[in-house]
Amino acid sequence: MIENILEARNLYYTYNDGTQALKGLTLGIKQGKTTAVLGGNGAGKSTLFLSLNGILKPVTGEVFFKGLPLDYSRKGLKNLRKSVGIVFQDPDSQLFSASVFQDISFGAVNIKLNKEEVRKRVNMAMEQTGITHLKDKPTHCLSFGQKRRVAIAGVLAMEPEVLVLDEPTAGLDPIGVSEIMKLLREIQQELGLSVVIATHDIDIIPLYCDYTYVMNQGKIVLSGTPKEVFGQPGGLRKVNLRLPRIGHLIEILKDKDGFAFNDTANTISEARRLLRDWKTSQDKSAEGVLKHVRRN
Amino acid sequence: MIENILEARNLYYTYNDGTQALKGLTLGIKQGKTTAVLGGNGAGKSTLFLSLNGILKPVTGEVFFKGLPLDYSRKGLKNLRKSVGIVFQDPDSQLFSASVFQDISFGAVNIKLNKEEVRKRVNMAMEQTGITHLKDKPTHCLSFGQKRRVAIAGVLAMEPEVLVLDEPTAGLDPIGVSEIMKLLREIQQELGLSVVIATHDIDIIPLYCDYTYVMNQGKIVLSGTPKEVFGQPGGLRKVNLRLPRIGHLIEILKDKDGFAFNDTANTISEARRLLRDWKTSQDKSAEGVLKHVRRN
Amino acid sequence: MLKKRIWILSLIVMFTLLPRTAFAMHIMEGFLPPGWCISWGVLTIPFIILGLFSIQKTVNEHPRTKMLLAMAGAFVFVLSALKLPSVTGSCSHLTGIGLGTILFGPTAMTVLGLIVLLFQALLLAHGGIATLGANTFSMAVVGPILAFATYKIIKQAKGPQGLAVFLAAALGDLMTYVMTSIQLALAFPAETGGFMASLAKFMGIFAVTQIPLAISEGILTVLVFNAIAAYGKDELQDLKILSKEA
Amino acid sequence: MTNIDKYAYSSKLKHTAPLKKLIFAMLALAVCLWADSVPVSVLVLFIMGWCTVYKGGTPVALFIKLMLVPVTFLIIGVLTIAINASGNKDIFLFSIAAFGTHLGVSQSGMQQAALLFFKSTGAVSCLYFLSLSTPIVDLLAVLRRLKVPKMMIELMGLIYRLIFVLLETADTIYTAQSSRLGYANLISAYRSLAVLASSLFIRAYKRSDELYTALESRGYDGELSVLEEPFETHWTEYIPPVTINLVLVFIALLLKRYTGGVL
Repeated sequence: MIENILEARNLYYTYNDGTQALKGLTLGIKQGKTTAVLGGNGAGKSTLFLSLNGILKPVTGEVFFKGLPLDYSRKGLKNLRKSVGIVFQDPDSQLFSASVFQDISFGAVNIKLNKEEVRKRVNMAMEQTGITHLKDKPTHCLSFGQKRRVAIAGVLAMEPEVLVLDEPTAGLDPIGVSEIMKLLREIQQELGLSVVIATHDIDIIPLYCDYTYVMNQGKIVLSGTPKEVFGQPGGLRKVNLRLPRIGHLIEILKDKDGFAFNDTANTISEARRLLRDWKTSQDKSAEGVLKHVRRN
Repeated sequence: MIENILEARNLYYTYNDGTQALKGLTLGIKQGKTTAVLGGNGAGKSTLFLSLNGILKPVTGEVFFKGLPLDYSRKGLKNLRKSVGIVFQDPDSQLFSASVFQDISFGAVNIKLNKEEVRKRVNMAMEQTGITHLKDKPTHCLSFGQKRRVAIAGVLAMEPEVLVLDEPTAGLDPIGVSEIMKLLREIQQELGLSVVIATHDIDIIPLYCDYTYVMNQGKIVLSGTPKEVFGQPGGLRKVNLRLPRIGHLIEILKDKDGFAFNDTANTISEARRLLRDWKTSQDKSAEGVLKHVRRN
Repeated sequence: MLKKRIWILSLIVMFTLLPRTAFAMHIMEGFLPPGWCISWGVLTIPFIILGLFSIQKTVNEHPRTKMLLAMAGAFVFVLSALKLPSVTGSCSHLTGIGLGTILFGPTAMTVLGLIVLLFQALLLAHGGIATLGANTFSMAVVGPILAFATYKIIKQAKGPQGLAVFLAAALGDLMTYVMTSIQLALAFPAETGGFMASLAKFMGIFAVTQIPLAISEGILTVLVFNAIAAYGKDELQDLKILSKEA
Repeated sequence: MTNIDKYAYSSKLKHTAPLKKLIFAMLALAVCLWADSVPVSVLVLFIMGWCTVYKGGTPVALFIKLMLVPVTFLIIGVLTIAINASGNKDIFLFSIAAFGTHLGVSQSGMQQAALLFFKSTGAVSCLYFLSLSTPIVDLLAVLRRLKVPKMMIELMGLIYRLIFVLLETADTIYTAQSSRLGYANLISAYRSLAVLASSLFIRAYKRSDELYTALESRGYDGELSVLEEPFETHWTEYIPPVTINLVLVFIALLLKRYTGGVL
């Protein structure tokens, strides 16, 4: 098994208008995991994604898929795009057909599968994303969250190995966010997909991601598990990002208010454990004092 | 002084396609405060806003501005729109001119001010929103966040009394969000404006808003200060919303982990105070125990 | 030997350049003598004035149509900037005349066409300012009128919608190039054979690329129109406000 | 697609009165067309090139690249005019036999083609000078002063702004389609393009509706009136552009007189 299914080595990319979007970016996407790419607006996340899928070709540097450098020939790109699917931020610019079914089939039809196979895959993708009941609806009648699911289904129908999502939670309300993130988690585990998520929604990362890259001005500036990355608040602030709110609270309590935690926490459940443990130890030491006093 | 500068009483609105967007909505916007209207996607927030500005006329029910029912005549609307300015969610559908300066001047020119006054106001609005340096740039070269500021400036130049913003933080990264919210807070305090914000970004409400309405399916289902509203987690969950993450943590600690807080907290600083106080009381009680033991 | 080489060379030049001529079919800046620039400009003005009056009237009745027309203009511009895939792998462009005319009506298209042509000259260097009158006449007056007439006649004869759209777009496209060839031939009559010989030359050369292009444009316009009709019914209904006037 | 527009905003000549630039470029264009002379055309090309590159700060490479944009039309057009058919092969400088007649280039055809080539090149440089130094918004202000109908100017202003909004949408859709292999073969490509155009149309329609609503909420009552920043100019500033063109006219007249119109 190859550990990194996708790798970018030292990518540089400059747009026609002179904007340098990538400046020596290197990262690896672990097979079968969920990787987050965290960065502010304009950090270059979208450019990176378009490079992973061969839509943009880096000026220097190389992208490797399963250990092999990308083949930018017509055929090579066709194979790559079958395996690396991108779900874009704005579902409206991704859904174009009259009906949900038709839209989801778009990619599958383009890889010249026979009708039976296309139908099978589309039905499966609709099931996986929980939108089977929307099958015959016109796409413009859907809610925002439903549109995003249709967009995801359209990529899943191509049966990719890597699923790349640009800001999958943007524009969704809180319930929508957790639903879509749980859905991605499920799909990832069920199909053994590798998932890459670009986001600036810091609070979701500790909940749903295995590995995190922090991107700034076209480069990776921090990387590691969410715990490792959020253990470096200084580094995050330097690139205009912040800790998850829970992480921030725990940090302040520890540093300024004399709570002697022996760990950090970024999710509600982690923080809860930390505070509970701390409370227990306090209670114990109080008991200890009591016992000590009594004994004497 | 009138307490509620804007009031909506029992509004009903149905779109041509039969969608009932407002179903008996009643709310009051407090003069000189920041009011949040919290609701999931499709709750009817945008319809409400368009009714406050007289763009949509409710089928039944009435809107009051400064205690008087809206006058839907041409002149009445003109006066209303001078006083109640809306900033839409997508700046690209609000900015019509390629020149930043000209776009901002539009509203001010419409209320028939003389050139000098218009220029003064445009310059002031640009300063207030921190975009003076963008004056000579074409609109299409601006970033998303900059466009949103231009849209805000265009409304400020009309010197409204109420500033209504639809999802002002949508699409912005964490720094962008706090910048725009601080900006709004500043403007609100400096100019004594009444600000209304529609949002589904729950975590910003306890930080920046004075009063909150929770909207669901065309109606107000909860209202009060952020503290009061977030004190009713059950009611929020019923309408597919959640507590701010910090609020959620504190709630769990209190209800399940036996932290005997005597209050709730929704922001980092509130939570910090709560935990600090709690710690002190614990220490004190431990000391109390000690003292008690020693005395005996 | 030399002759043969010239023959081959010119063939190579033709076949490398021709597939890219769709955009270049706007007569470039400075190509027409001043007299012709002025004449075509003068000939175009009445149509523009007519178009402006018609637009003004519609806008007075339905204020929303001003924004709609502006969107239509931008849409036609963007449409004409899209690359049209072709068999040879090279790219050409749509004119959007047929689609624009069917959707927005010929009078609106005249004014929108003028604006689009001006922006193409200023932003993309396709066409020119001195040749704006001539280009407007062929692309925004003759093309739309023919496209509209074709569309209406076939509709009136109860012909199929698809055929009406196809022919309107294909003929609108083709007529534009015929008109451009006429304009060039009038300005540059051949030494021997005069206008007719020159026209034969220009039409002959552009026919090579324009006939397949007109067919592509026709097919694509049918596809686009069907897609719009499938899920833009309300929009199409509203647009009748614009196109009924013509 | 090369979009010239963004360079205008970074030009050093951006803050020069647009009317002055317009007069300069249009006069030169008129002189170039009227003079019908190779030296005058070349002179115009150099003056405009110099003003754009040296005065405006546009990169030379960009200017040259842009000059090559209309070259396809130029070559085809010029060749078509130069090459004639005749049964008599003696009138041609060189010719080949084809289609039962002779195709060739005569002395006068050659001259006409060369003249046209330079004239067009000179004229195009005038167009570039204008668009590389003057943002459209400024040009619209001039047109307003020149009493172009209001409806026309408002439409132009809106269309200009909306072009960029729609271009971005079209670009996003195109990228999304290519990532799902929408342009992998000719049939997909046609299908995708049709879908792109139709969804672009529907988006454009919705946007126009949103735009109207937004403008309405800002007090729109039928006119898109805005405050324009006036350019302070004194009439003396118009002397240099006019003088340069008068000199060009003079040179053209001299050439006509002393070379008998050959040049």
